[in-house]
Amino acid sequence: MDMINLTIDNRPVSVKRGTSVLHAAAQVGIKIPSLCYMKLEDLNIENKPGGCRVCVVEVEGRRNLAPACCTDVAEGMVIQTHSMRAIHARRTVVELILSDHPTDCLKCAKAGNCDLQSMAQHLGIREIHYEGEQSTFREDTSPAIIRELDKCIRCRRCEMMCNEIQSVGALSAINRGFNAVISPAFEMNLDHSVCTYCGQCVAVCPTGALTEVDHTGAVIRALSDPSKTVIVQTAPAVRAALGEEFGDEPGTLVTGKMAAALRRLGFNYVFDTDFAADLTILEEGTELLNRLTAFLGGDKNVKLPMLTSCCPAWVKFFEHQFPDLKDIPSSARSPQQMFGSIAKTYFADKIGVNRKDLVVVSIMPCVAKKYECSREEFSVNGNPDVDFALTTRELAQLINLANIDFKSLPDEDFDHPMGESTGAGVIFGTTGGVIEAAVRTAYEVFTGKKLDRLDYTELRGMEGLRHATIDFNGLPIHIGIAHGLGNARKLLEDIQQGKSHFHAIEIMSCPGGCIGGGGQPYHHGDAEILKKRQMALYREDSGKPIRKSHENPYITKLYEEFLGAPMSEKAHHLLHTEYFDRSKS
Amino acid sequence: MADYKMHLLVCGGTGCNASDSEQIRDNLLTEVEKHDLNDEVQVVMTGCFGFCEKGPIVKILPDNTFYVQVKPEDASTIVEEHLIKGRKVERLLYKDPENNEPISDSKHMEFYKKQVRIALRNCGFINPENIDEYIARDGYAALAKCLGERTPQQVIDEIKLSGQRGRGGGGFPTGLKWEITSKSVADQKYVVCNADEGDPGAFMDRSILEGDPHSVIEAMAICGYCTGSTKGLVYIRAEYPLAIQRLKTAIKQAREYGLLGDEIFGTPFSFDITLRYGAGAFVCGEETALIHSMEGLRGEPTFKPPFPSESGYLGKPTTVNNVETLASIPVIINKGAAFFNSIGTAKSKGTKVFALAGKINNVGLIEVPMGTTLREVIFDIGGGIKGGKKFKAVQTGGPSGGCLTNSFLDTPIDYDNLISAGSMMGSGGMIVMDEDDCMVSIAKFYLEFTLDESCGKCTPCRIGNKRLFEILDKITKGLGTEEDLSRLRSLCKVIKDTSLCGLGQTSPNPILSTLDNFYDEYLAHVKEHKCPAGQCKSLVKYTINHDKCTGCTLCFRNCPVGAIAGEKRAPHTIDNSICIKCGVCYDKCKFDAISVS
Amino acid sequence: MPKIKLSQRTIEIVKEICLSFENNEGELINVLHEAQHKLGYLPAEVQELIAHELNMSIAKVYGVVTFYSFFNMLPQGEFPISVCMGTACYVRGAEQILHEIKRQLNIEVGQSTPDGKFSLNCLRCVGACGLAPVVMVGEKVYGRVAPQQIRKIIAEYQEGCVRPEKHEM
Amino acid sequence: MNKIKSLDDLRQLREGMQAKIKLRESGNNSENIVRIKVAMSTCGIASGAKEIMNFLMDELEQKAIEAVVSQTGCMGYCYAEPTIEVTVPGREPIVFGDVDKFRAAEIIEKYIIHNELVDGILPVNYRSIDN
Repeated sequence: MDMINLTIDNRPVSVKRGTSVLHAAAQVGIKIPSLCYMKLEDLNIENKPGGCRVCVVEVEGRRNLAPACCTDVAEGMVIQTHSMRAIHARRTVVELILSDHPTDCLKCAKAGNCDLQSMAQHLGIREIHYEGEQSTFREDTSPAIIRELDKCIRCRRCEMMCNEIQSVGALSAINRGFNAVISPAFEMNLDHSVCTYCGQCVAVCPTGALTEVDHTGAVIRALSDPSKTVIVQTAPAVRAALGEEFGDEPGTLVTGKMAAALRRLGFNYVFDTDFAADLTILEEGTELLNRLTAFLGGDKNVKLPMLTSCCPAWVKFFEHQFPDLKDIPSSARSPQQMFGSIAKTYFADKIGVNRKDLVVVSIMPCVAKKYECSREEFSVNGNPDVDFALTTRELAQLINLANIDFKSLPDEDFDHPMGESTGAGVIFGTTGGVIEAAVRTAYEVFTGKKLDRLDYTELRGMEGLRHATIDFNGLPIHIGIAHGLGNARKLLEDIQQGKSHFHAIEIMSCPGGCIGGGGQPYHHGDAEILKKRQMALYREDSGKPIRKSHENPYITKLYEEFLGAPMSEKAHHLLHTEYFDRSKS
Repeated sequence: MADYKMHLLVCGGTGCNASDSEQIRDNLLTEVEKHDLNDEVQVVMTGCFGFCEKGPIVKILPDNTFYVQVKPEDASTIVEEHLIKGRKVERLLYKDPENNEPISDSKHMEFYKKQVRIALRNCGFINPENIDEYIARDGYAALAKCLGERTPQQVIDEIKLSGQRGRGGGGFPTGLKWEITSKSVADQKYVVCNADEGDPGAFMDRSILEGDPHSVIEAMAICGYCTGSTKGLVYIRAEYPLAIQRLKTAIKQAREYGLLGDEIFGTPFSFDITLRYGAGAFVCGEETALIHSMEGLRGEPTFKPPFPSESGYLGKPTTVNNVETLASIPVIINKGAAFFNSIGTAKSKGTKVFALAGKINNVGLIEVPMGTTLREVIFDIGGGIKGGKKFKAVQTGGPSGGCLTNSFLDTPIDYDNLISAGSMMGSGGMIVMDEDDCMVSIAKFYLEFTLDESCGKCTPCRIGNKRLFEILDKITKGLGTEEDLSRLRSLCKVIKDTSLCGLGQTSPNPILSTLDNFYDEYLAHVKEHKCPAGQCKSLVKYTINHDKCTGCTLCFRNCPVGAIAGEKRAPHTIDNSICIKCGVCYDKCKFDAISVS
Repeated sequence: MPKIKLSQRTIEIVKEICLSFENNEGELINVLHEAQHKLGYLPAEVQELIAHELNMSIAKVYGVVTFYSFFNMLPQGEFPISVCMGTACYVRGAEQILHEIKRQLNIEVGQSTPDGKFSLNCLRCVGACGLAPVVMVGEKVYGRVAPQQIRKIIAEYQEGCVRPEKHEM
Repeated sequence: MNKIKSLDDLRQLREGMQAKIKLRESGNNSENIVRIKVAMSTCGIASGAKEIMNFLMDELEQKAIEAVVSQTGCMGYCYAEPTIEVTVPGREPIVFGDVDKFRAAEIIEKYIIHNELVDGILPVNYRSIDN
């Protein structure tokens, strides 16, 4: 492994061949400013179009400045990263970007989190010398994502995520020259395109061009309306990231403080989506076992492998791109929708409130959940099971708005009966978590024996495509795991060609699973944050008294009092759904 | 059958101050009449000899006497001395500049023919759709020699020795480029002929492909042999239907003759060529953008290295060469590197084809050895400025080049001189401009072109060029300030310094070179709000000269916006606030009563 | 983008073209050239069909179509007029020619006349600089054009000499 | 069309072609052929080269003059398109510029038939590399 020796800012540097100047400088503590460059370390996601030209540096003997992000080191190179010529060029380039950028930072959703804003401050830009025409594009509001392309700086991150990582292909660069921008086909709205709202474009967009639809206003109105009973459910991945918005180290668990904050915001009942996650395991686990026993019993046209269905972006993905496989995934609804459906029937009767006066708000690490709760089939004559889905970021905004000092809050519990959850429910938030939770329950129900170990480490990790075989008392069960829709596509193509030997497959649209969702605090391209959030969920799981979904007392009570048994007629009506062929949208 | 014994050819080229030549011809005719030789001697007007500096010229056949700077009154001496007494008129003979000896027979005066045709050697000679005619002129002999007698490395060395450099504009040594690709290891390599020719005002690639497609095919095969590629691709503009059709015929014939396809000449070397079409994107002239376009993608360039020679089309090593670069490869092999190397200057060898156009008499395709001066190209071959106007500047290198003024006319043309003169070789478009051209609007024209053709991927080119254009637009509308000029220059420098590809790195050149050479013109626009050349519409003022205006109301009737007022047969006036400066009145007025200021 | 229903014939033509290039995504530009050559222009529906046949994202096809100036999504006039805006023609007055055509047909560059007879766009250098300024109507080249001649050239097509076969959609 | 399988195949084909042309150019063979090349490049055709070529063929046929009229590439005289090159046996080839129908008829009448020169001759202003 040959090393390259060079000098950066008069300091000797020795790095591996193939390292970029940007990384070589970083290794000796020199931070070269960059805008469009992004690299998620072990998710092998890298965006280096070399388009923004902010990271240009001076290389001795080269006629013009070189972009540090995509110029590899060469033996004996002499580089000045912060010479006056490089700084002047950088300032002019950012001035040029600002000259074609709206100046409404005051009301922009990304203010304070915008890479362009911090770059302009870092470079001390006080005046834009080159005013002129600004490119303007039609604003587009879809159920989950708002596109304000006037703010697009053409960094191509969203195009890369949508095509190379998610393989959805909803976005592409269009036009040429000054009006070149990233947009769906025929500049149509997102909801006319194949977009699955996975939100990965929102997660990586450096400016306010792509943001989630803001529902904080609607929630505030509901909370301030005395005639409404407002209840909230919080998704598993939120508790491992919310703290970052208040300065906590990534991966700090804030479950207790979160419940306390929600109570102070005025929610009548503070519940936990993990409760519905346990419910999902019961329903989905049973469905898996039914198919397995049928398969073992010789039924040839049973649909195997079974695929998880809790990620709405993944559901919309196969409805658009693999309509012929739409009866293979589990028919179970996602935890968010199961919660809503139970809340507006079982719980509403319990507290004697009409479903129209019961407002269900969900806190999600994801923007696709905003789309999911707006789907036709998840409402009863116009009244949706889940009224609003807020992202982790929006919840943090609400907490700041209400001037709650988050860090000094005491830890509080969730309310009952829909606040109680098991360790299996918590790990829903990470890739490999849903299937591990399902295995814990399915094993005991199928074999009738107690689990000797609870931690299935072979199902854990960050690689995009993983598989493992679990021994169900002599019967080998093959399990596949994919996160990132690009990886999911590979498994689906195997299924289409009948080459897939898996029994069950867990699929999550976002790299890392829900902890890397489009609604989470911005990771600005640092993959370490995702790993720490994952560890936090596994920590909370191992700390829980009950760690298997079917041992959740409130779930058993729910079945006794209301649902009867998993996959019962009533459970089917309230907790299951069907899918639609959207390939001709 | 030849009843005329003698022919007197009088150069009638518009360059040779045409009025004199007609006068000379008439005098010669009357003299021939006077000595009743008119059934033995014929006087004929010809086109331009390409030696206008020494015009008007009279050439006498069959003894090939070449008289220069002939005046109408010399006609009688020529007839009496030369035709009747058979003695040549010494003082009119051309004096060889070295030894000042008069040259009587123009056969030895090869040197006044400034052009040397290598890339264009077959154009206008062979029928491009008949492979036999190409073979008759040593076609495919070079390929045969390479396959039969030489190793790839020997051929590469020959090309390196010849000093051939890329004719697309970059000037990268061709031999070196082939060598790098030959050294890259891959299961499949490609040879690409770049026939995108996006430069406006450049059409030499088209003429070569239309006139002599086989020389390009043969050169691509040779390149394939040297670099170890078995597949050739021609990336050609969709705007050249005839060149595409001729290329297809030539490829088909070459395949029928076994000169393309498997085991050429019975050797293990196989090579075939397919076409890829451009679709109207100037940026696709850049190597990496071209490769993306061939892969069916948007023609957006990517950073280099990696250079296409290491990883290009479909990620495989690819050699990209311009049409003109390839066309002279067979000659280098057939006549040897030394022959090619003997032509041109120290660092720029061989010849360059120029598309001479603009305000010039002999618009045309010329091929001159490197080192020829601009003066020879414009005033000799080009026949001087059209309509006898004054030369102002010549623009080389298209939207990436700059303009050269009088003081550069004697600069020998080669890659490095042009760059140090603030322009560049480019693909060879050479647009001549005269006193009526406003250099600010020329710079604006090129910026508008770059604006339309920028791919929009990188900030300096996408937004920077737009701002440059807006500043220039302000200046041509008389709204510019002096501070704009300094801002223009500094933004140009940053764009050149930071753009991702050649298009952005060179788009400011037209501005910088017009700023350097015509700063006073910029000042006139900015300070006095006047356009010296009268081109910038909003700065032009049309006024009616009252003593010349007869009140014929022609201008009044034709003015599209009704800006002209006046009674019949009384002098009219133009209201400049309404006038849109379309110039219709100026063209229509028969009494030249309307002046432009 | 008004929705138009593609005739079965058009669908066949497009499928044939894609097949002739083995439905290979890398041949997109050749497919688009052939489709525009046969159908006259590339409406959204044709692009959707091509994306489906080549098994690639529609947004990518649209991205390519809008990148290259040669492809157009609106039907061309029966007699497409193109003015060469290369440097040689510009220096010899192409701008006045363009201005005159705009005035005569009162349409902007890129538009077609209401009756669909003429469309106007600019070309980047047709390569006939000897005949500058050059105007093309369809495949026919007019050289050394003067503004005064524009009326005559348009009139020539106004009475509608031979009508090229109409591309039905 | 036999495939060229080796180097000498190529050499033979070339010699054969060159002999045929020399024969024609030396003019001493029986059928005394006039060769006319018409510059058929894009700008040539745009200036009417196709019509001129057809006109020449018809005229020469009418006047029963043995001639071969073939197309060729651009000769570089854009300002004088359409351009044609006429090679009368035993004479140097001569290039004529601005050849419209009227001038083409004049060339046939005066130059080919009566060996008189005609206005508009374009002198060769370049050196070729054959010699």
